[in-house]
Amino acid sequence: MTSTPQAVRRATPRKRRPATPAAPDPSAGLLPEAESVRLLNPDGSPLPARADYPEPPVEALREMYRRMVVGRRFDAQATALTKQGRLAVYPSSRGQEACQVGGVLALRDDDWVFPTYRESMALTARGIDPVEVLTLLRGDWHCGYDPTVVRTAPQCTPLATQCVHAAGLAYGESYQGRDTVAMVYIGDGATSEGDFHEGVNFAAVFKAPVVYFVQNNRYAISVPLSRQTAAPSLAYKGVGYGVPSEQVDGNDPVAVLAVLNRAVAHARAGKGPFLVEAHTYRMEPHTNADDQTRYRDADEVAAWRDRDPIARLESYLRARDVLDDAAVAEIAAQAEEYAAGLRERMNIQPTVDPLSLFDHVYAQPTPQLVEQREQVRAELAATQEGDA
Amino acid sequence: MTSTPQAVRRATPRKRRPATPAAPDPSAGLLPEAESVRLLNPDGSPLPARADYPEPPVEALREMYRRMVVGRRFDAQATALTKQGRLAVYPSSRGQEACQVGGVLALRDDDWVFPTYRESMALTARGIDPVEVLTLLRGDWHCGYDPTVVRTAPQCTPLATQCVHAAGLAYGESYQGRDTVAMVYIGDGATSEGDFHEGVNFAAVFKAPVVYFVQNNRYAISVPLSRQTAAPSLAYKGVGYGVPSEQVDGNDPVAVLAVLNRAVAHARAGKGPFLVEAHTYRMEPHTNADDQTRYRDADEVAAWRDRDPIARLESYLRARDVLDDAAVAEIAAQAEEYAAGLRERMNIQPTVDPLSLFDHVYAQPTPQLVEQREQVRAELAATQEGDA
Amino acid sequence: MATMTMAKALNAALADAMLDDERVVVFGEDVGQLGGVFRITDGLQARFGDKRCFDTPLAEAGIVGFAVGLAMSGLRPVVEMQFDAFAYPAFEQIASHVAKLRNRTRGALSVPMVIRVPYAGGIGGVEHHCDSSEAYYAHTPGLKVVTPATVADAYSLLREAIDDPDPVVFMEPKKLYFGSGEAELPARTEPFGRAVVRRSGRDATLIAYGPAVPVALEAAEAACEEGWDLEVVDIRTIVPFDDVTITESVRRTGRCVVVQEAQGFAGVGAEIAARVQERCFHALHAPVLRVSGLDIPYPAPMLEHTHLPSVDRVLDAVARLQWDDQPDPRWLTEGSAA
Amino acid sequence: MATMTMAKALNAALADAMLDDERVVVFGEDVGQLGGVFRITDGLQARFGDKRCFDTPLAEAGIVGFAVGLAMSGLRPVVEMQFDAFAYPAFEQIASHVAKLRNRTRGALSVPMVIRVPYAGGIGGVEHHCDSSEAYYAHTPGLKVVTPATVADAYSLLREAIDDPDPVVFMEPKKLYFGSGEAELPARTEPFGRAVVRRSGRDATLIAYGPAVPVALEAAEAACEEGWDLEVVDIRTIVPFDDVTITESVRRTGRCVVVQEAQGFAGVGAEIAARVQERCFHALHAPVLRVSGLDIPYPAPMLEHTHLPSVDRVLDAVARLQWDDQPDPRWLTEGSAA
Ligand SMILES: Cc1ncc(C[n+]2csc(CCOP(=O)(O)OP(=O)(O)O)c2C)c(N)n1
Ligand SMILES: Cc1ncc(C[n+]2csc(CCOP(=O)(O)OP(=O)(O)O)c2C)c(N)n1
Ligand SMILES: [Mg+2]
Ligand SMILES: [Mg+2]
Repeated sequence: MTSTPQAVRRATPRKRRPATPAAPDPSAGLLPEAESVRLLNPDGSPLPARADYPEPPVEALREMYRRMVVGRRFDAQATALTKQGRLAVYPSSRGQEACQVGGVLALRDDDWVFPTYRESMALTARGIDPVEVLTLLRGDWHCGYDPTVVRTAPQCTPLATQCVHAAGLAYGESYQGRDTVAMVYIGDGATSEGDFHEGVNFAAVFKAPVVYFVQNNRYAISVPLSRQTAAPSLAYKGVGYGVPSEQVDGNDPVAVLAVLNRAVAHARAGKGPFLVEAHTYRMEPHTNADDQTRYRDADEVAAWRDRDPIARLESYLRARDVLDDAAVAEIAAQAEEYAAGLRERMNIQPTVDPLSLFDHVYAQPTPQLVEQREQVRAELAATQEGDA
Repeated sequence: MTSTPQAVRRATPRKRRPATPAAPDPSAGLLPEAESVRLLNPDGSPLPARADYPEPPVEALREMYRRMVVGRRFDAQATALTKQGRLAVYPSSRGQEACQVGGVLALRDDDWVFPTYRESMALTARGIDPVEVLTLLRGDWHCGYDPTVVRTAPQCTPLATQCVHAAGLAYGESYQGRDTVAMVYIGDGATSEGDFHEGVNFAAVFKAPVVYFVQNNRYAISVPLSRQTAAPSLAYKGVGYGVPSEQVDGNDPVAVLAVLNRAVAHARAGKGPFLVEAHTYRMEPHTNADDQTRYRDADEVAAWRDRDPIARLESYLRARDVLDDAAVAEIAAQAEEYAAGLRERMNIQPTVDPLSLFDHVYAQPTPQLVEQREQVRAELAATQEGDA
Repeated sequence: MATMTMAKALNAALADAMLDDERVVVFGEDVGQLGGVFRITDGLQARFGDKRCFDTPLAEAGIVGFAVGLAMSGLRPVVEMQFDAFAYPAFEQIASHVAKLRNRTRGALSVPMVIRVPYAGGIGGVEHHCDSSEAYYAHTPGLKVVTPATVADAYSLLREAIDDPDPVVFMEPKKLYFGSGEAELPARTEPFGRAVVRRSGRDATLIAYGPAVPVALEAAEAACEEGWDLEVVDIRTIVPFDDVTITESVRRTGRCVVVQEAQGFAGVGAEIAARVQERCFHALHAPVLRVSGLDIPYPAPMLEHTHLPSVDRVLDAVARLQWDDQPDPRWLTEGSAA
Repeated sequence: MATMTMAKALNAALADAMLDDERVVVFGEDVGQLGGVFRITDGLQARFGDKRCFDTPLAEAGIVGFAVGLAMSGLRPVVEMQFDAFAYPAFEQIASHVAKLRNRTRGALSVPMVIRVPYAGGIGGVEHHCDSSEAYYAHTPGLKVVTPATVADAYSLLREAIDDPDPVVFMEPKKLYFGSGEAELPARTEPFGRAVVRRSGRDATLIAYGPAVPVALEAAEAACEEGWDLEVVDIRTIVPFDDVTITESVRRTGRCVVVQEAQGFAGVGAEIAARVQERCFHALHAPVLRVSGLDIPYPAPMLEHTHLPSVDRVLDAVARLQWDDQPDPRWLTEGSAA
């Protein structure tokens, strides 16, 4: 206990004490860079290379380009299908191609993807049958593909809920000795949900190999980012979970893939989750049913047209002589073919069996479901008789 | 579009580009200090004063001491009441007196407190009738005080849920032109809940004047902090919401009050919420019903005894000549009197009216409740007849 | 009388409430500039400013919990959950706080608010967008649960909900949003706690609410052909419940079918059937039957018609009401006393 | 036969399941070193290591969602919600994911798991610690809902729940945890979907589940004095539901009272009453009556006995079952046919 006369010591309040010895910064390695990582200028010209985010091999970039072009064509086709009444609804990801494709290119086939409703392009880029991808939006069932085969969770509409599933899946995989990584696609709006918080936190505490990949396209339907957060940017949420985080120019395909590659490597190495925020923009309305004129200016949309990720990568790859007119044309043709195949297959009305409604509620239907099934069967039989 | 030959440029990958010009740090002013703010050493001797956290007036510290002493005595009495069967259960906050009392001392009477089940001491320190505070734990009703009169929400057992209520209350108050501040008490464990995330985020987006005050006592019942978070510390969560944050030695009463004063001033000035994490320790089991030997060593508990907040403040105030033996004795006597009064009043079995169960479900009971009330009334009458 | 959609009537109710009561604030996801995905809040922000009608972060527990705080401060929040299943993240706030705060504090602290939930299906929506969730709320003491089936009720019940001293879960049948009906605004229909006979009949009573009411009415029309004169009762407010109107009707008709869109098991229709047989036992010529959605997760659009209670299914149930006063052979056993 | 508590039987079931099936992992709040606040997981971490039994961050949606992911990876999660009302933050995960994943993916992806919920009151717990929440789950297709009332059932049903290919909400009546009963472990009782007659009787059937079963049994004993020989049926698994046992019993006795602890409105008891009258109408001498908790938030400890269905309240209901074959005058009207 000291008996120094306090009045004296306090007379001249000192300034913030010098940090001696300088405490190590506990947030080191967790905070994102103050500005988005970028490896290409908007015009496609390269920026200086970075040791921490090495540029992906050029073959990967060329493949990325190809899938982005096919993806955009797919996306346009899907929107067209809504107009023809072949799809109930479609949320376009036009403008977000670098993210859509980058996310799946960073993964191995045996990794898992946790997509939202907006990731149709990502899933087709992953190689899932586009008709199966569109099942949800066509309305013949909820999920068209077999998640266990394509290692992709059903497209999630309840926002942010997949953040927690991915933490569990990734932990469960590593628990069983597999080095699977889980990639969660999530929007800016959904980061406000409690499940985002709980998911990232669980992943961090259990060192689950998850990459949380926020496509910050600045809107949640009509609600702008400023109504989601007052944070410097969403990537600043990572430090609060002890999760290293980065922000990247989401319309710079090279940077997106470079950052995601590092994030995936980090997760696969057993270092736990990684949070990536990609700054991007959706060029279309929220879905075909949305009226974007109510909440954003045409000017704003137009400005983003100049930052088109496909043009950007194309010009870079042309400059690096891995793309030329012929290759571009060949890829465009592939895209057309892809779209044509899709259009054709979607023209066939799917058959749905009302009695299948009872098949998957439980592994074995309950007696109550058996009873209800019998009732529906009788109704259908009566209707058919009536029709006959 | 550039046509620089890429192969050459890439030959010598450069290191991280120098940040020219240095981007302003977006996290400036939001991150906590790397180490807890502390103004007193554990032995009560003062550390250098700080301009950013000016020491509270000595009268305030003396009053703080008084309330901490009375609070600890109250707390011991409440624990004793569980042994006598007068309280169903009691979660002690012994060891956390600096936080319990500091939180309410930083507020005006017309500010609002959002407490958890652990804040009985804080509420009595705020001047709420201790019998009313203990109603919940005695079991005669859920909340014994009138929240609108004492500007204190009911003690919240569903963890973290009050974080959102406080955001709404504080926003509603400022919406109506009042400069009320809301102080949320929350534990370390509860910060893992989604409602913590949503609450702090709402407060930040709406610039609601809320102080989120985390008493990090290192355990959520038996679960240690390492199972709640991998973050450097909980205060690092603030930056992800754009909320300035600080960590403080929660057993240093002077620092706790200084930091909370600044946080409250920040909120009251219309600058939005502030997050404070106080590192402290509960010296008792989670509640009287808990068996802490299952999850922590006696050694660990003992080590914290040396960091007792009351002894620390007492020795500081004695050194500053605002406390002497007589004053200490006088305060101890006040504490005894307080406890005796409580004990006496708690010895009277409260009367409970079964029919009051129907009075407050709705402003007017539904016909269904009227019917049920009548049935219960008839039952009671029959029983009385039977007894007579 | 003017013809308008239910959506328009709800919008008018919100606007009129905001006009009449300064304390009313409207918020949620996309309710501002966009006017809500169903346009129920259309124009409110433009008219009343972005303090009275505003968008929030995307977090339903946050929205409802924020409303709790606002109500504590003296405001009257009206919040929108974008779709039925997206209110589930707020379930804890609704069940443990909204429903209980008045009771918890012996009436000292009340949190009057309206939680608007566009619910049920029949609109070709994808999964999680078509749940009938009314039973979860109706089973939670402390909440009032209201669901209009007519345009005039939509207006009147929403106004009453906003004025009510207690929290109200206001369930809006999505498939009725853009159907038209007659109403003279400001419409004032029967108050909370009153069911309404939408069609009088002598032979049996159909009891329905929300999206099932038009189905019941259509079935009643179709039943004329079969020679049945059916009464249709619209519950309107599930909590508080109107035993009087229902009991009066069934005691008179002696037969009853309850129609709801939600999955049947442990739904509101079960409560209604249980109450009716408790109160009308000696008047009943046949068991109270139920027609409801199937006990399955809401199906994909192309299959939803199989799930939804149809006119045919209602008529089938009516046909099983033992018109010859002979027991339904399916339920007949040795033990049968009849 | 050994005498043991239900808590011990549940603990043994977990241990035996972990021993028999490597995939079983147990987690939640305080389930590790502490062994759970009710000690149901006592010793599991010590015995099986902290990978098989572990504490999580304090977040219920997180716990259940994490279990979804673990189940996707091939493990068999058994999670503990610390108290009934603290499962509400997980409601979205339970209703929209756990319940629906199998159906959503046409059976390709199943998430077998057990969500253990210590529920109901009678233990002097404070608010939010005594809710009877079974109806919320029972009304959600895709979930099985199970609640043991005996020690042997606690063991057997929990083992079956862990082995079940579907998610099971396993509701444990807190007030029965430390009551003792006879069981020979590994006990194997009737499978899911079978109700059990706990006491045979001729005059009326009491149908109960979980915490209400001992009340019903006690009432049946007490009823002997009044000359009533009551049958008591324990539902055991609310979903799937056993119509056969119940219908058989009520058709035989001709009278029925349903007893549940939960608030009555739109509860499971309503479903049971509705089903019984649908299926046994012509055997019934009186309406199916219900005895339940009041329609109020769970009361503070000193008042809970008023809320809880008591033996007296059950006997009162039995007394109203029109033993003289005269209608209960309260329900009698001009319209009565009897
Ligand atoms: C829990 C939940 N609440 C609300 C919705 C309705 N909803 C669908 S998309 C959307 C906006 C999502 O925005 P964001 O997360 O930014 O993703 P984006 O659509 O921009 O890709 C909303 C509110 C939902 N699907 N789930
Ligand atoms: C939503 C919810 N889940 C679980 C519980 C059960 N519970 C009561 S206290 C507690 C631990 C809380 O720890 P912390 O937040 O650190 O506060 P402390 O008790 O240490 O003050 C738990 C898990 C609860 N009350 N609410
Ligand atoms: Mg977005
Ligand atoms: Mg703690």
